[in-house]
Amino acid sequence: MSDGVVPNASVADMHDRRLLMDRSVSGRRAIEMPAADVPLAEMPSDDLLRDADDLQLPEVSQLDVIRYFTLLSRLNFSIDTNFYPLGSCTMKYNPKLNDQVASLGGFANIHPLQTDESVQGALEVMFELQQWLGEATALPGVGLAPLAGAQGEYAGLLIARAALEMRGESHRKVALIPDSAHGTNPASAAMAGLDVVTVKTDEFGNVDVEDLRAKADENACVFMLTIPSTLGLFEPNIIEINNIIHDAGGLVYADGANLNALLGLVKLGDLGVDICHSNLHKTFSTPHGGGGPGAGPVMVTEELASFLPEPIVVKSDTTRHSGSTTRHSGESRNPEGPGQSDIPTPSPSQGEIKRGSYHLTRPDNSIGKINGFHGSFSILVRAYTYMQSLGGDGLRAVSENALINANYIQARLRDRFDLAVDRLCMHETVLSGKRQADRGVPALSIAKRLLDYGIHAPTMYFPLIVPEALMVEPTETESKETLDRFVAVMQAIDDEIDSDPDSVNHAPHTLPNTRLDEATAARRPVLRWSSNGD
Amino acid sequence: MSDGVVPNASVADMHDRRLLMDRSVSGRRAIEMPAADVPLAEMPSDDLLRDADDLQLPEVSQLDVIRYFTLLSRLNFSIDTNFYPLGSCTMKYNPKLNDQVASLGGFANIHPLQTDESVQGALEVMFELQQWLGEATALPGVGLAPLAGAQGEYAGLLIARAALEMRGESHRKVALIPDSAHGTNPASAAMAGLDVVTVKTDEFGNVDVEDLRAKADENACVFMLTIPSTLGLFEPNIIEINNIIHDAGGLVYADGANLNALLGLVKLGDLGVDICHSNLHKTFSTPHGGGGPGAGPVMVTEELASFLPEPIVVKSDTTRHSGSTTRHSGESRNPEGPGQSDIPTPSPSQGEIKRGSYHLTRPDNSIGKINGFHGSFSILVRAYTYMQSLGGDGLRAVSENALINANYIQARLRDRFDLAVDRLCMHETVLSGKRQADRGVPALSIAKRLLDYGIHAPTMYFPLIVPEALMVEPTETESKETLDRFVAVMQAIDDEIDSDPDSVNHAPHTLPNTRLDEATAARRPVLRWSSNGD
Amino acid sequence: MTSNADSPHPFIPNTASERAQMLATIGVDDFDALITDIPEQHRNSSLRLPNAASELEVATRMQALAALNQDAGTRPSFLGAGAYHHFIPSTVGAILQRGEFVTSYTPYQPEAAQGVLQSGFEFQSAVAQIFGMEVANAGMYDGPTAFAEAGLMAARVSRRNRILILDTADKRLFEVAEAYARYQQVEIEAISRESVLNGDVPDDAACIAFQSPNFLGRIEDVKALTDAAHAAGALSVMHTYPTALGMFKSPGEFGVDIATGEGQPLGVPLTFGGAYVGLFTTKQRFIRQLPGRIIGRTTDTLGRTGYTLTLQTREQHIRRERATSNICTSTQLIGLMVAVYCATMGPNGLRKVAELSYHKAHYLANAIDALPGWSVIGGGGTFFNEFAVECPIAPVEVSRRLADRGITGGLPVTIPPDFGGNTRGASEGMLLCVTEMNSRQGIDRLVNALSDIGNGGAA
Amino acid sequence: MTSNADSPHPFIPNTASERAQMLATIGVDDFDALITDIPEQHRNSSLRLPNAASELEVATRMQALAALNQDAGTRPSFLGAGAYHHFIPSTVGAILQRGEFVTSYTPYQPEAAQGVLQSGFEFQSAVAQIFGMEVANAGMYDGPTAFAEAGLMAARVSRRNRILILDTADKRLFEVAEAYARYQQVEIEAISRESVLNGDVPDDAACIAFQSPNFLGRIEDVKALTDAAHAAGALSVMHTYPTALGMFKSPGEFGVDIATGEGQPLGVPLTFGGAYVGLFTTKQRFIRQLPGRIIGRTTDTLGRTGYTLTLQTREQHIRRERATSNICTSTQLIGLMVAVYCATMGPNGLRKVAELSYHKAHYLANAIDALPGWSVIGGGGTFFNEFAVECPIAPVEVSRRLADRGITGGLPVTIPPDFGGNTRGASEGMLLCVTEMNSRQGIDRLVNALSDIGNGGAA
Ligand SMILES: Cc1ncc(COP(=O)(O)O)c(C=O)c1O
Ligand SMILES: Cc1ncc(COP(=O)(O)O)c(C=O)c1O
Repeated sequence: MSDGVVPNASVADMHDRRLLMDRSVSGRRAIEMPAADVPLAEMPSDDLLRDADDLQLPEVSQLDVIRYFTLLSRLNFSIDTNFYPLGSCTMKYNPKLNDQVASLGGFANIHPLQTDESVQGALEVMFELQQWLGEATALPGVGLAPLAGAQGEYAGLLIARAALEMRGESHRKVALIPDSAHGTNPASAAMAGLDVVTVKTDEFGNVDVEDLRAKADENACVFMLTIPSTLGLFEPNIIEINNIIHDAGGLVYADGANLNALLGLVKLGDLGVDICHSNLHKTFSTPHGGGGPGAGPVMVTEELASFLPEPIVVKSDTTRHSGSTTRHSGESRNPEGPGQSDIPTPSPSQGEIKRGSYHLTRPDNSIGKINGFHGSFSILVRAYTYMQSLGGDGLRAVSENALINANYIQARLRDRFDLAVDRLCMHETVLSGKRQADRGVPALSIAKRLLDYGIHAPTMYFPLIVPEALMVEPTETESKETLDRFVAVMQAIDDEIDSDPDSVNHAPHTLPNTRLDEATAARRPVLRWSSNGD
Repeated sequence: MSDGVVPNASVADMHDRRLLMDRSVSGRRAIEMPAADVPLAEMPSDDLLRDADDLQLPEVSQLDVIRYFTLLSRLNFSIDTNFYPLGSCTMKYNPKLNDQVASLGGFANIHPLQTDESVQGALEVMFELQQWLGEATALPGVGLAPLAGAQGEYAGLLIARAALEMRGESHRKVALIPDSAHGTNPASAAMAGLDVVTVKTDEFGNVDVEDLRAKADENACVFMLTIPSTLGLFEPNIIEINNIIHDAGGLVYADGANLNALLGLVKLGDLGVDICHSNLHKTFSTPHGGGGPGAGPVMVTEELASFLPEPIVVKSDTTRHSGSTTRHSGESRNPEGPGQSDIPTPSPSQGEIKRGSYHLTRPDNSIGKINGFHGSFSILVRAYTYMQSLGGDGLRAVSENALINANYIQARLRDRFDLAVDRLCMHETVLSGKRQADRGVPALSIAKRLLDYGIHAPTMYFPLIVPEALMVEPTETESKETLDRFVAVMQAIDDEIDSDPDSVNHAPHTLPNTRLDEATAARRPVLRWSSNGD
Repeated sequence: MTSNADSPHPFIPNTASERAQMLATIGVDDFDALITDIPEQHRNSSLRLPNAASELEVATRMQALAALNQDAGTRPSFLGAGAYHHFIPSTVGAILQRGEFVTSYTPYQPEAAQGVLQSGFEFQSAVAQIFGMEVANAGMYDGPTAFAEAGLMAARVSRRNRILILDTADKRLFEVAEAYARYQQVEIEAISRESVLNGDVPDDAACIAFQSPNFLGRIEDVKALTDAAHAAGALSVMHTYPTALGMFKSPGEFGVDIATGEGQPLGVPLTFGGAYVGLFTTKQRFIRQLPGRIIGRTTDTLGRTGYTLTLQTREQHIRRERATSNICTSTQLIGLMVAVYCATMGPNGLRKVAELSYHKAHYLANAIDALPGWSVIGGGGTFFNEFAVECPIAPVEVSRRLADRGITGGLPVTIPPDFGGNTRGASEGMLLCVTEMNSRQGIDRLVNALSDIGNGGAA
Repeated sequence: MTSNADSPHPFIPNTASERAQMLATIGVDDFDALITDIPEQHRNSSLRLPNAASELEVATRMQALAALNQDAGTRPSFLGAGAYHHFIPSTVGAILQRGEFVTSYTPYQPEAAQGVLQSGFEFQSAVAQIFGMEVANAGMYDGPTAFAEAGLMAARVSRRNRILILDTADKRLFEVAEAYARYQQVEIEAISRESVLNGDVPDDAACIAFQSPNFLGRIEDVKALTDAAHAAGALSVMHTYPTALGMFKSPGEFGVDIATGEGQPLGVPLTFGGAYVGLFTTKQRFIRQLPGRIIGRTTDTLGRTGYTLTLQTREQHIRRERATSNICTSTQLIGLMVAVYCATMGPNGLRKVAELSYHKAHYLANAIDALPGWSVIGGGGTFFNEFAVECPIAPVEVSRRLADRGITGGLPVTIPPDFGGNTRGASEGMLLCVTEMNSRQGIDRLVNALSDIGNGGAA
C-alpha cells in the first residue's frame, strides 16, 4: 500500500486505500447527536449493557467520511461514466428524475404499516404499476412483492406448485430448464423443492423440442424458459413448446429478465406463458446500485392471480384481481400479532379503511409473505415514473432500438469474432472468443483489456453452453457513435492479440488494481477489517 | 485529441474531451417539453422571430448530458477529493447539511418579490444572520446584499464615501492600501473613485506605521487593512494604526476575508474598525463552486448603519438598525415601477405588511441597490446553517484549530523553506521558495508538482511582496495526519529538486493535461465552440 | 417540433436516419425483419398504456401523488414493528448521489469496481462489529428474508431439519421463514420460551431462532436461549434490531451462531417498507454455508491490496441448483447507506441514538402508564424503545382518532395470554415505538391525545 | 459522552491530545501563545451566540423555517419582473451534486481544474449562441450587475462618459447601474424611446442601453435603437431575458454591441433572488475590455486541448486598481447549472419553453382583457410572457386577496403616463408573468379569482 508520498503514476495511486478503521482516531467524530430532552430513565442492568469500548466503529471526522467514500466512488465503472455492455444485465441510462421522485418526502418517509388511507398516493403508484405490467405482459395478475428477479422466480414457482397442488397434482416436482438458463433458475427451482431436469439447446440456439417433449412427462411441474434466451434469441417454437408443456399438464414460467427486448413487440401471456417475472432494475431502468436493490414483480394469468404473494393493491370500486379479497369500510380488520398467533394477517395495515379507495390486500390463495413488507417500494416508484416518461410508444421504441443496437454490433463484429449462433439476435449478441483463445488470449483477457479502454466488459463465460462466451448487450440508450467506438476497440484488441498478446493477457493496466488474486481470496478469506491487519 | 481507441495510459485519456457541440447529432434531444394546454396565440411578426436553425445548441441524449458532465467533474480537484491548502481561499469542508437545507422547496422556490408576509422563514434566516455577523465582528450594522467579497468591499467604500460626504468631506479621495493587499482592494477603491496610495509593509510583516502616518493626511478617505494580513499575520499595532486613521479623519475598512482566524479570539469592531466585509464562502464554509457564488456581507458601526446597501431585514417590534426605516401595517407601500419613475423603492416587496414580523427595508441613507435582489440568499442560508451547527464555542474552535494547523505546518517546514516572515502565524503561513528557485525550481513548479501527489497547490506568487511565495492555508477541517502527509510531500519535492529537477519543472505528469500554454490562450483567444473547430 | 428524423425519446439517442443506416449495415430492409421469430399472430400487439409524458408532467404528477401520503417527516409517528424512523445524517444522502455507486452493476469485474467492493467490505466490517460476530455477508434482501435464510443455513450446518422459532417473534418472521422453507424438507415450528429454558428442545432441532428485542420490544435472555440451544446440539439464531446493539450486549458476546437483522434503521429511509437490506452475520467456521454475496480482501499482481467477490462457488451463478441461496441482485446500494451511516455515527453516535431512543420510549411508557385506562403490557422485563399498551377502546379506533389529531399512532396488535410471561388474558393493544426523532413535545402531544381519547375524546 | 479528549466538533478533526502534540512541535506551551499579537484587552472576547446544535436539531429548525415560506412549487405564482419560475430538468440537480464541482475553487491551477474550465467553456459557448453574440464571459454576479458593468465597459470602449438608459427598463437596472457608476466619472441618464428614434442622442453618449423585453414585457425595436445608437457613435447595449431568445431574434442579429441578461431563467431556482448568474456577451473586438472571468481554449505541452482562464491581465489580481472590474469570486457553479440546462434543453427545448410561455401568457392576457374592470396595458406592441394589467382596485390589495386564495399574484407596478407609448394617464397596475410552469388550470384559477375580486369578492 502506498506510503502516501509517492506521486501518482496512475489512477491506481490516486489516493490511499486504507480502510476507515485504519484512519480512526479515538475521540474524532463525524456527527453530533442532540442531548436528551426528556428525564433519563433508569438504565437496564449491567449484564445487558454493552461495554463502551466493545463497539469498534470508525472514529473519523465528517470530512473524512465524505472524502473517503467520494474517492472510493471514483474507483468504479458505471453507466454515468462508462459504456457498460454487460449482457443480460441491461445496463442502460437510469433517468435522474426517477431518483429525485423516489426521494420526495411523501414517498421516502412513509412507514409500511401506516393505514391504507394515509398512503393513498403510494398505493396508487403500486396499483397502476400492477396494471401496466399486466398490460405489458398480457398476464393480468401482478404481484409487486418480490425484491429481485430471483425472488420473482421463487414466488412464481411457489405459485405453480400451489396451483398444481390445488389441482391435486402435488406429485409434479420437475422443473425443466434449458441448459442456457441463468443460474437463478435452477437455484430457485431447488429452493422450491423441484428436481431440475436440463433441456438441451439445439444448434440454432433454440430449445431442442424433441428433448423437451421426451422430458415433459407427468412429473413436469414447470418449464422455465428465458425469453429471449440468454443467447439473445427469440424462441421461434415458443407456441409449440408451450403446448407441449400444457399438454403434459405443466405450467410455463418465463424468465422475463430480458423483457426489454419484447415491449410492444409481443406479450408473453399471448404466447401461452402462465407465469413470468420482470426485473424492474433491467427493463424498467431502475439503477443497479452496484448489485441491488432491485424488484422482480411476478405476473400470472387471471386463473393464477389468487395465488400471488402478499400484498397486492386493489381499488375498492373494482375487483380486477379475481382471486383477491377486497375489504370495505366497516369490515373488521385484525390487528397484527406476534408469531404464535394463528390469526391470519389479511393486510399489513391497521385501522379501518374508510376514506381511501386503494387497499393492500392478501389474495385468497396467496403463497404468503416472501419478505417483510410490500416489496422494493423505492424501486417500484422509479419504474412507474419511467413508464410514464416513456408511455406505450416509448416502450416499444426501447425494444426496437435495443434490437437494432445489438444487431448492429453483431453485424460489425462477425468477421472478427465467432457468433454463438449465426442468426439475427434480439437485444444482445453472444460472441465466442474461440478464435482468439486459439491464438492464446482467452475471453477473460479480452474482457479485462476492454476495461483499459474505459469500456466495461461484456458478461463472460455465460451462457455456459458457449465456449469463450462474451455476451454483449448495448441497450437502446447508447448511441451509434458509442457502438462504433466499441467495435473499433474490439477490433483493436483483436489486433493486439497478434501484436502484443502478453499485454492483453495481463490487462487491465490502467485501473486501481491489476488483476486480483481471487483464488487466495477464497482460500484464505478475509472478510472484514481487523485490528491486526488481516 | 484521442481517437477513442487508444487504451488509457492515464487519467488524461480516461475519456474524450470533445465539446458537446462536437457530439451533437441533429434530432437528438435530452428532454421533452409538454404540449401546450391552452389555445395557441397568434405568433408575433416574422421579423421578430428567430430562425429555427439560428440557435446552435447541442442536440444530445439525456445520457450524453449526464455522462459528459460527470466525467468532466472527475477532472477537477476539490475539497471532497483532495487536500486543498490554497492560501487566502479557506478551502475547508463544506458540510453537506447546508446544501440539503438550501435545496428545501421553501427556500429554493421562493420569488424575491413575494410579499414579506409570505417569506417570514427566509426573512428570519436573514435577520438572525445579520445579528450573528454583527456579534462576531462587534459591528452591529449588517448588510447582506453584497454578492462576494469584492462587492462587499465596494459597498463598504460607498458607505465610507457617503458618510464622509454627509460630514461635508467629499474631498477625501485617497484609499490607503498596504502593498500586501489582495487585488480586489485597489480594484474596488478605483471603482469607488478613490486614488490608491500604497502603504509599505515592514520587515516584520506589519504595516509600516511611519509610512502610514506620513500618508494619512486630510485626503484620506479610508484605510483598507486585511486582518490577519495576507501574510497570515495579525497586525500588532492595529489600535495605534486605527487611531492614526481616525485622527486623520478617515475611516478604517477591514478586509475580513480572513475572519476565520479571529472568531471568538477578537472582534474587529472592538479594535476600532469602522467597516468590514466577510466572505461567507470562506469563513462560514459555503462551497466555492469552482469560483462562486459567494456572499460578502458588509458590517459597520452603529453610526454607519443607515448607509447600508438595500435591503436589510428588520423585525417590526425592534428598531435595532438605528438608521433604518421600519414600516408598519397599514402604511402605504409604493409599488415598483419602470426606470424613469422617480419614486423611491423603499422595499422590494409589494403588498402591505400585516401578519409577519420581519420586513425587508431600505436604510434611510442607503447607498442603494448594488445588485438585483437581496443578496446570495442560497449562500446566506448555508452560512446561517453552518453557524447554528458550530455555535459560539464551535466558531472559536474553528479559529483555534485553523491557527494551530497553520503554525504546525510552518514549524515543520521551516527548515526546508524560507518563511516570508519568521514569526508565529495566524491561519496561514506564507513560505518563500527562494532557496528552491536558486536551485533552479521556481515556486510555480513546486505548486504543479504537488498536484501529482494529489494535493492542490498553495496560492502562488501572492502576496506580491514575497518572492516565490507559496501561501499555505490548511484550515481547521484537515487532520494532523493530512498535514503530516503534506509536510512529507513538500520534503519529497524539495529532495526531488536535487535529484530530478526536470521532472519537477515539467510537472504535473499525472493530470488530464500537462502544463497549458496560457500565453497562446491570451494571444489568440478562443472563447467558445465554433463549427470550424477553432 | 419533433419530426420523424428526431430521436424517439430523450432516453433513446439514435435518429431515424441513424437507424436506417444501422439496419443497412445489419443487412435488413426494415425493423420488422429483426423479429420474424416472433409468432406472427402475436407480433406488434400494441401496448394500451398512457402516452409518453414530458419530465415536467411526470414530475408534477408524482409530486401530487407523494403529497397524498402522510409523511413521518411532517407529523409525529409512533410506528415501529420492524421499520424505524431514525435520523439519517446528511453524509448518507450526499454519498448516495454518486452516480458511480448508483449506476454500476454487481462487481463481477473487480478491477473496475473497487469502489463498490471496498465500501461493501466496510459494510461487512461495520455489521460484524455491531453484531459482535466474526463475519457478515454483503447483505440480504431484507431482515425477514435474512432470518429465513438463517434458519435454512442452520439446517445445512447442523444437518437437522426442525427450525424452532420462539413464539415471541414477529409473525412476519414466521411467515417469511415458512415461505422460504415450504418445500425444503425442513419444518418450521413455534416454541415457547418456557420449553426452551426447561430444556424441552427436540433433539433434531437445527436451531432455536428468536427475536430480541422481541415483537413487543422486550429483550430476551439471549444467553439462556443460546445455552439451551447449544445444550440440545442446535444452533442459536437471533434476529435483532441493530440500533439496540448501540447499548445492549451483542449476539456475539452470548455465543449466538447466526445473527440477522433489518438494516433499515441504520441510515435507510422508511420508504413504505423497501428497499431495505438484511444483515446476516455468523461465525468464521460457517462461511461456506453463508447465503448471498461476500466480499473478501486480496492482492493484485503488483501486491497491492484490493477487494473481490469471494466464495462464489456457494452462489447460483456457479453452483446453480446446489447453491446456498438463489439470491443474485441483492441490496448493495442500501448496504452502502448503512456503511456511510456507521462511518458517520461511529461508536458514540450509535450509542447515543440507542440511548436517546431508550430514554424517550421510557418517558412515554411512564406517562401512558400513569393515564387512567391505559397500561403498559407485554411481559415485563427490559424493553428498548418499543412496548405495547392496553387501550380502553379498540386500538384500531385509537389509531383512527390519533390520525385525526395529526399523529401517526402505533400498531394495533393482539397480545396472546401467555406472551412473554404475561399472565393476563389475550388482549388487544397498541405497539408503540419511540426514537430520537420523537421530540418531547411530540411525545407529550401523544400522551395528551391518548388521555383525551381515553376520556371519550371526539371520534 | 463527549470528553475533553474528543475533537471539538464533527467538522474539526483534531483531538485535544493531537493539538497538544502540535503545540509542542510549534514550540509553544499553549494556544494563547499563538495570539499574543492580538491586543490583550480585546483578546478572547466571547461570542454571544447560541450553543452548537446537532445536525438533527439544525435540520429540524431549518425545515420549520422553510415551511413558513410560500413556495412557488406548491401554489400558482405569477411573479416575474426579473426572476422567473421556469422548469429545471433533473439533469441540472444531478450534476450539481458532484462534489468535485461544488467544492473546488476558481481554476487558478488549470491542470487540476479542467472540469470547471471545460464546463465553463460550454457555458460561454451556449450563452454566446443564445445571444447570437461573438463572445461571452464566464458569468457575472447577476443580471443587473452585468448590465451596470456593460454600461461602464461601453464608456471604456467609446471613451465617452454618458450612459443613456431607455426609460422603459426596470428601475432596478437603473439603480444598480447608478451604484456602480457613482464615482466613476460617468453619468447615468434616462432617455425616452422617442428621443432615441428621433436621433435626439447627445454626441458624448457612450451607449444607448435598453431592456427588451422591457420592464412591462414589451419587445423593443432592437434594430431601430441599435441603429440610432450607432448613428450617434454610441454603442448599443441590450439587457434581455434569455428565455425569450428561444423564439425572438437575438441581439447579435441586430448588431447590438454588448448584450447582458439574467441567467436565472436558464435552470436556476428562484431562491429568493440569489445566487444567480449575470450573462455578459459582446463582440470579439472588445474582449480586452470585458469585465470578469474568461475561459479560453489552448493546448498543453503534449499538444492536447485544454482550457484555462485567459486575458487575466484585465483582472484585479494582476491589474489591481486598473482592472476592468473588481470581480473575483463570481458565479461559476450557477454558470454550470446554465450549461447543463442548455445542454439538456438544446435548441428545440429552449424554443419550446419560450413558445409555451408566450402562448400561456397570451391566453391569460386575453382572458383578463375580457373581464370587466380589468385591462391589459403597457404600451401595445408585442409581449413575450409578461404584461401589465390595470386593476379595478389597488394592486397591492389585489395581491393580498389573491394570497388569501392561495395564489401568488403579479407585482404591483406604477405605469407612467407615457410608458412605451401608452397614451393614458399614470396608473397603478399589476405586472403578471406566465411560464410553462403555469398550468391552464392555475391560470383559470387566477382569472376566476380576479373576476371575483373585480366583482368585490371578499377581502
Ligand atoms: C436471465 C436472468 N434471469 C434471472 C436473473 C436474476 O435476477 P436478479 O438478479 O434480479 O435476481 C438475471 C439477472 O441477474 C438474469 O439475467
Ligand atoms: C484577502 C482577500 N480579500 C478579498 C477577496 C475577494 O473576495 P471575493 O473573491 O469573494 O470577491 C479575497 C478572495 O478572493 C481575499 O482573499
